[in-house]
Amino acid sequence: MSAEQRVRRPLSADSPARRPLSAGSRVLAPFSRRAARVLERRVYGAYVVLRCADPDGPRPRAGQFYMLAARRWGGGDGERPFLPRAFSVLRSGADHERAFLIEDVGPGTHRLCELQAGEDLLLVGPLGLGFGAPEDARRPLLVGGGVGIAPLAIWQDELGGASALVGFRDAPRAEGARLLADARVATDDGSVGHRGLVTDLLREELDGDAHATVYACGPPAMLESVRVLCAARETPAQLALESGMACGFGACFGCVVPTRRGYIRLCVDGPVVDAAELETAMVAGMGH
Amino acid sequence: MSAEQRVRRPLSADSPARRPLSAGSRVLAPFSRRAARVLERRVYGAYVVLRCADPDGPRPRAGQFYMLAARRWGGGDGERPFLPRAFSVLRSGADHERAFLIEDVGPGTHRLCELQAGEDLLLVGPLGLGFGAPEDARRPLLVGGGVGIAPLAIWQDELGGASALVGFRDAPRAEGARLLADARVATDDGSVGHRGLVTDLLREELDGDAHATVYACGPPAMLESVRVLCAARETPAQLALESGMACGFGACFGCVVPTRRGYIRLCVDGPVVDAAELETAMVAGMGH
Amino acid sequence: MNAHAAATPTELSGIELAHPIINGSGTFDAIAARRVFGDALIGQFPFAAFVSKTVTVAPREGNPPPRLWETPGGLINSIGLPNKGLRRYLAEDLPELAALPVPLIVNVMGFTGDEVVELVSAFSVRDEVAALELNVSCPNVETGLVMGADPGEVTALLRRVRPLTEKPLIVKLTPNATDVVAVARAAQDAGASAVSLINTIRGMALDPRTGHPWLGGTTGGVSGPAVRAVALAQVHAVARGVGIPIVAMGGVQNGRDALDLIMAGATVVAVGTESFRDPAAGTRISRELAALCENSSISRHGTPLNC
Amino acid sequence: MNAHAAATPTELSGIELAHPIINGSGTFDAIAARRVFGDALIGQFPFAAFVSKTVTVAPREGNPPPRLWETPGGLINSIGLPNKGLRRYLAEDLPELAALPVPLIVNVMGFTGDEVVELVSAFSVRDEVAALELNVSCPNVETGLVMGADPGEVTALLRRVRPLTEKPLIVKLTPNATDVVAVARAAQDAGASAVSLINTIRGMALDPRTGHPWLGGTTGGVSGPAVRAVALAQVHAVARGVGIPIVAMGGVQNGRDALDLIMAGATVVAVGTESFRDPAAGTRISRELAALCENSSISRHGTPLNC
Ligand SMILES: Cc1cc2nc3c(=O)[nH]c(=O)nc-3n(C[C@H](O)[C@H](O)[C@H](O)COP(=O)(O)OP(=O)(O)OC[C@H]3O[C@@H](n4cnc5c(N)ncnc54)[C@H](O)[C@@H]3O)c2cc1C
Ligand SMILES: Cc1cc2nc3c(=O)[nH]c(=O)nc-3n(C[C@H](O)[C@H](O)[C@H](O)COP(=O)(O)OP(=O)(O)OC[C@H]3O[C@@H](n4cnc5c(N)ncnc54)[C@H](O)[C@@H]3O)c2cc1C
Ligand SMILES: Cc1cc2nc3c(=O)[nH]c(=O)nc-3n(C[C@H](O)[C@H](O)[C@H](O)COP(=O)(O)O)c2cc1C
Ligand SMILES: Cc1cc2nc3c(=O)[nH]c(=O)nc-3n(C[C@H](O)[C@H](O)[C@H](O)COP(=O)(O)O)c2cc1C
Ligand code: FES
Ligand code: FES
Repeated sequence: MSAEQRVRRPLSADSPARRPLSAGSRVLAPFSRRAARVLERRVYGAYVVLRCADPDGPRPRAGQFYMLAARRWGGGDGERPFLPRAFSVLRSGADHERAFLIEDVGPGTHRLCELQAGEDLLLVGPLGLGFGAPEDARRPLLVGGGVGIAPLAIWQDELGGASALVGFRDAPRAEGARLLADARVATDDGSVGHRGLVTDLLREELDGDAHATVYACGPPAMLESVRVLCAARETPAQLALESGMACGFGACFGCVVPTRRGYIRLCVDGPVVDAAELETAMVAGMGH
Repeated sequence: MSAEQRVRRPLSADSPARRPLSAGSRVLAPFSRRAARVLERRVYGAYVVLRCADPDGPRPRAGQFYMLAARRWGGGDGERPFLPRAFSVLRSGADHERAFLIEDVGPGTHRLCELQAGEDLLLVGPLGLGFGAPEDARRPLLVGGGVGIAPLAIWQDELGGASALVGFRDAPRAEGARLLADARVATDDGSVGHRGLVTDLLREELDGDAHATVYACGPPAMLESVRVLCAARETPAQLALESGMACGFGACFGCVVPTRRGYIRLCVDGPVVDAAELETAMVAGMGH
Repeated sequence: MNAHAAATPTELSGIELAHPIINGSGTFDAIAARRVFGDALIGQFPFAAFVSKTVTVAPREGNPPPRLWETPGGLINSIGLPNKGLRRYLAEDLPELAALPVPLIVNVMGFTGDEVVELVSAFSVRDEVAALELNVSCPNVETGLVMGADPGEVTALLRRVRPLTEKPLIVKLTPNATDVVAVARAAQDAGASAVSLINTIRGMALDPRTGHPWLGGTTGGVSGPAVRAVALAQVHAVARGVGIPIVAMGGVQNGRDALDLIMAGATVVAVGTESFRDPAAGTRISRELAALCENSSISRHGTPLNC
Repeated sequence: MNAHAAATPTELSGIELAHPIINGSGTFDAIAARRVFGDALIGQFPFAAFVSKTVTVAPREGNPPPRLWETPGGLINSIGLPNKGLRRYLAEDLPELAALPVPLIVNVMGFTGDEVVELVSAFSVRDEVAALELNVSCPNVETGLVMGADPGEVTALLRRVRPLTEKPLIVKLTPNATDVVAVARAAQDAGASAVSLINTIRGMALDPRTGHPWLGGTTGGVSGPAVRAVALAQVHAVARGVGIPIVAMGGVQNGRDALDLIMAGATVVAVGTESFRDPAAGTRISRELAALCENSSISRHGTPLNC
């Protein structure tokens, strides 16, 4: 934790006199892109986990993300990728190790999934605002869908444990559940755990005891269900959203999502957003 | 030799009623780009030789070339390569094996030099007109510079032997001499063989006996010296030229070189050209 | 994706096409390709029509080399319209091209109105020719204006040549114009049967060793995937501005790219630079397009797609 | 290549710059970057001047998302000029930006002549501002013409605002014009201190799932390496048409690309999209440029290069 800096700043620059949109905080990123050696590439069903060494980077907060690329970026499907891609940190081990969970859904993730131990990840980060601690002694409840489990794994580590509900499309993806401790699993096709949506499990949990803070990450439709379920029960929820990003550090204004207070740049004012700030978690252009 | 077709055609299409610019002939190429598995990657000093299996392609003529690319083409230096690159066939073994000699001089050759056994070369060819047999019982004399030795190796094979004079910049490149039988070597720095130019050796040979047909391939300045030396002695010479190519099959009109009869498209009316057709072998935009 | 989906026959200004993929002018030489690939070229001809390289009245050598420069995802060419000129083209090439198994579209360019009249008149009477494409991206030697960038120039030109032929006249627009839609509308109003776009975008490269312009022609035109998004925007805008068919091109590499242009309003899609990477790219693209259309619920303005 | 070559100080219309690399408007937000990277941003500021994102009179939310689409070697953006508007920019951002270790160039855009007058007048009296850049790539709401594509519009605009300030006025040209040189010449003749180019090239993408326009703003602008060759051609042409300094940009990724633009006639080079890939790209590029200049025998018109 040596080189680590933790700062809490209001959104002074572009929203002075506003309370932040997220309870989370950020760790500053080194100012440049750096190479992080891949130490291990491991397959979890449909997902790849890359563990890498980042000796020059600080320890990130849970919920923060990195912009990742590889050498010989480009030249894939449709002559892409060109820009780096955003990935939540999955885990932050000792000795400046970071892990990322990647699903191959297009030319950028495809290239990253090809990387082998010994090759370099090019990274900028940690970026964005992470999760904030639960308030009022509420129990943390993690709800993840697909690759959305990534930020929940490191958050579960930091919290020293938390119940986790996770949903996947099918059995190969449900292998990802192994990345969380004691997760209850739902699959669309019923091949593993509950047959149906992870939000079925969430409803059950909240109906049992709504005194929780929900931390959720996953596809837009899932997050929207989480938002509605929590709003109905006045359960606070912190949602880690996704949107298309070119830069990840506020430079391009491309990653905006609508909130009750107007557009925010998700990369600097998110990706974790208080559910209460959103009218909807359905973000245009997201989800595959 | 099964699938092979040999045809001799005049340049009917664009130069009717003209004698061809080269004594050479062509073998038709299959009409599409195909994948050829790399069987072996071998390093000769500064050069890489890729041997590949081309079961669907005909046996090429010496002096013909192929347009080569790789999967994940692109994404190299300067966001290139994009177009395929031209390479003379170095050797054509039994069982539809072809070999290419590659020097890493830019993003395209760099990517090709990375290929390992088991990966695919994407190729179109054989293309262009190859070398023609020596006339008047003249002895064949091969003169190569750098990667220009490639078409001479297969020609030496086909001729069943021929004297070869080869020049290189330095010792690592002079390793390429091993690809020819009994070659006399010159290096710019004198580290191997004669210190100086391969054209010094050629002058010596021709001064001894000018009754030869010279086959030469190499950098423009070398070819120009060969042309001048041969012209002075009325020794016929067939020069395998280079020019920047986008397509290799006459589609783009980009590869023209000036001849005494105007511009020719080197990819369909060359790359082997009778030296007598040239005012100069210095082609704009060629050579590194 | 069904790689063997049946190609959908298409019609362009009365010309029947087996599928919607043709070549871009100057990016495929069927006569040279026949020398290289033999009769396989005829048996597996990759395009539903063949578009010739630009023919001019006088023979042209073209620009001095170097003529090519590779860019990120693209290519700059400064070829300079080499061709044997009208007379020899009629005598030598037309008979050979008539042997192709697809309709022939001849692309012509004149440096004056009189030259265009001569070209159109000459091809108008040749049965081998299914349609004419007018390349108007050159400067008018009389007015100095680039013909294809100025609606008034295009109107004046078409008024002269439209009455000279009953064959379809396709006007090939230049993308190097402030208002491409205005030019397309002028072409339509003066009787063009269709418009084609985009031609190459003006670009340049320097020799890294000298810092001087690399290309023999100083500047050249950019093509390939690098220009695809620009092509799509121009096709989309022109489709909303005119009612005549559109032949769309610019960076098409696969069936998805072709479908995008069709969704944006094209009737026919042309492939240029991608053929340099694979001579049979046209066949692959037409198959991919057919498979996408078969499996897709996408339709344009509620009507089934022409693909 | 000497990676530690000394950067060459440069001067742009009287503004001293430590080296010739600055940022393109709208591609770097120094205030947001400070939140992300902390004081390292100030200590290692990558540009020799900071150019603000376009400021308009009224606050703007910008276009609805999605705003980005990746293309081969490039990016289409349809950001829509979100900004807090003149009043809040003056009150909140200007003081923060004054803390940067480099000169500040404020980029402004008005939808009417009156708006441009208001913007120029307001910044003219602020000492924090070293120069103004006029973004004229919007349509004039009165005439409907895109201001920056029409020499007459540019002349009229500059005639009004040039007298209002003693600060350098840089006119940012749009590449979506038939004759960029004519517009640059009009800017020069009406008193522009410099011109900057290229802005993004109009482009478009369709949602592969629906076939409808992907971008919330329907069309957007292409930037990045894909446009580099086009930028070089326009800079080269403008440099031959005007005598005022040129701030050149478009796809610059490394020192070689920057040197090309300088060889073509630029005084200063701006980096945009490449900063998205590496926030410190400006520093790397200025070092690479210095090393190339030191080791190179290249000179422009026989005089040593400004790099
Ligand atoms: C903060 C954050 C954290 C994330 N964390 C993770 C994580 O931990 N693990 C993980 O696997 N993913 C994560 N993602 C998602 C990941 O960034 C995307 O899956 C990735 O960017 C996809 O890139 P690609 O090149 O593989 O696919 P793309 O081709 O970019 O496709 C992805 C989607 O983009 C759209 N698209 C298609 N073509 C284009 C185009 N040409 N240009 C732009 N968009 C296009 C489509 O909607 C498509 O479904 C995260 C995203 C964000 C914003
Ligand atoms: C018929 C023929 C046969 C050949 N046979 C062989 C062979 O057997 N072995 C072999 O090693 N080579 C051979 N070559 C040469 C080989 O094709 C080139 O070395 C190769 O194309 C270089 O590609 P690159 O991407 O590595 O380098 P590039 O970057 O393309 O550089 C090669 C040269 O192109 C120029 N250049 C630089 N940048 C660009 C750019 N952006 N666009 C276009 N040009 C640029 C420069 O002059 C540079 O020196 C042959 C060429 C021809 C025409
Ligand atoms: C090498 C080359 C030569 C071309 N020659 C011509 C020509 O002679 N006439 C013409 O109208 N267009 C010509 N074009 C333009 C193409 O027909 C096409 O409009 C353009 O290349 C865009 O398509 P693409 O990106 O698929 O190549 C040429 C393009 C290239 C690359
Ligand atoms: C996301 C994005 C936002 C931009 N916003 C502005 C802007 O607000 N004002 C402006 O004048 N130019 C704007 N530009 C244009 C850039 O300043 C620059 O002219 C262009 O991107 C070309 O440079 P590049 O290829 O290096 O990015 C923007 C470009 C991008 C990519
Ligand atoms: S990704 Fe560029 S501002 Fe957020
Ligand atoms: S390389 Fe295209 S015509 Fe020769």
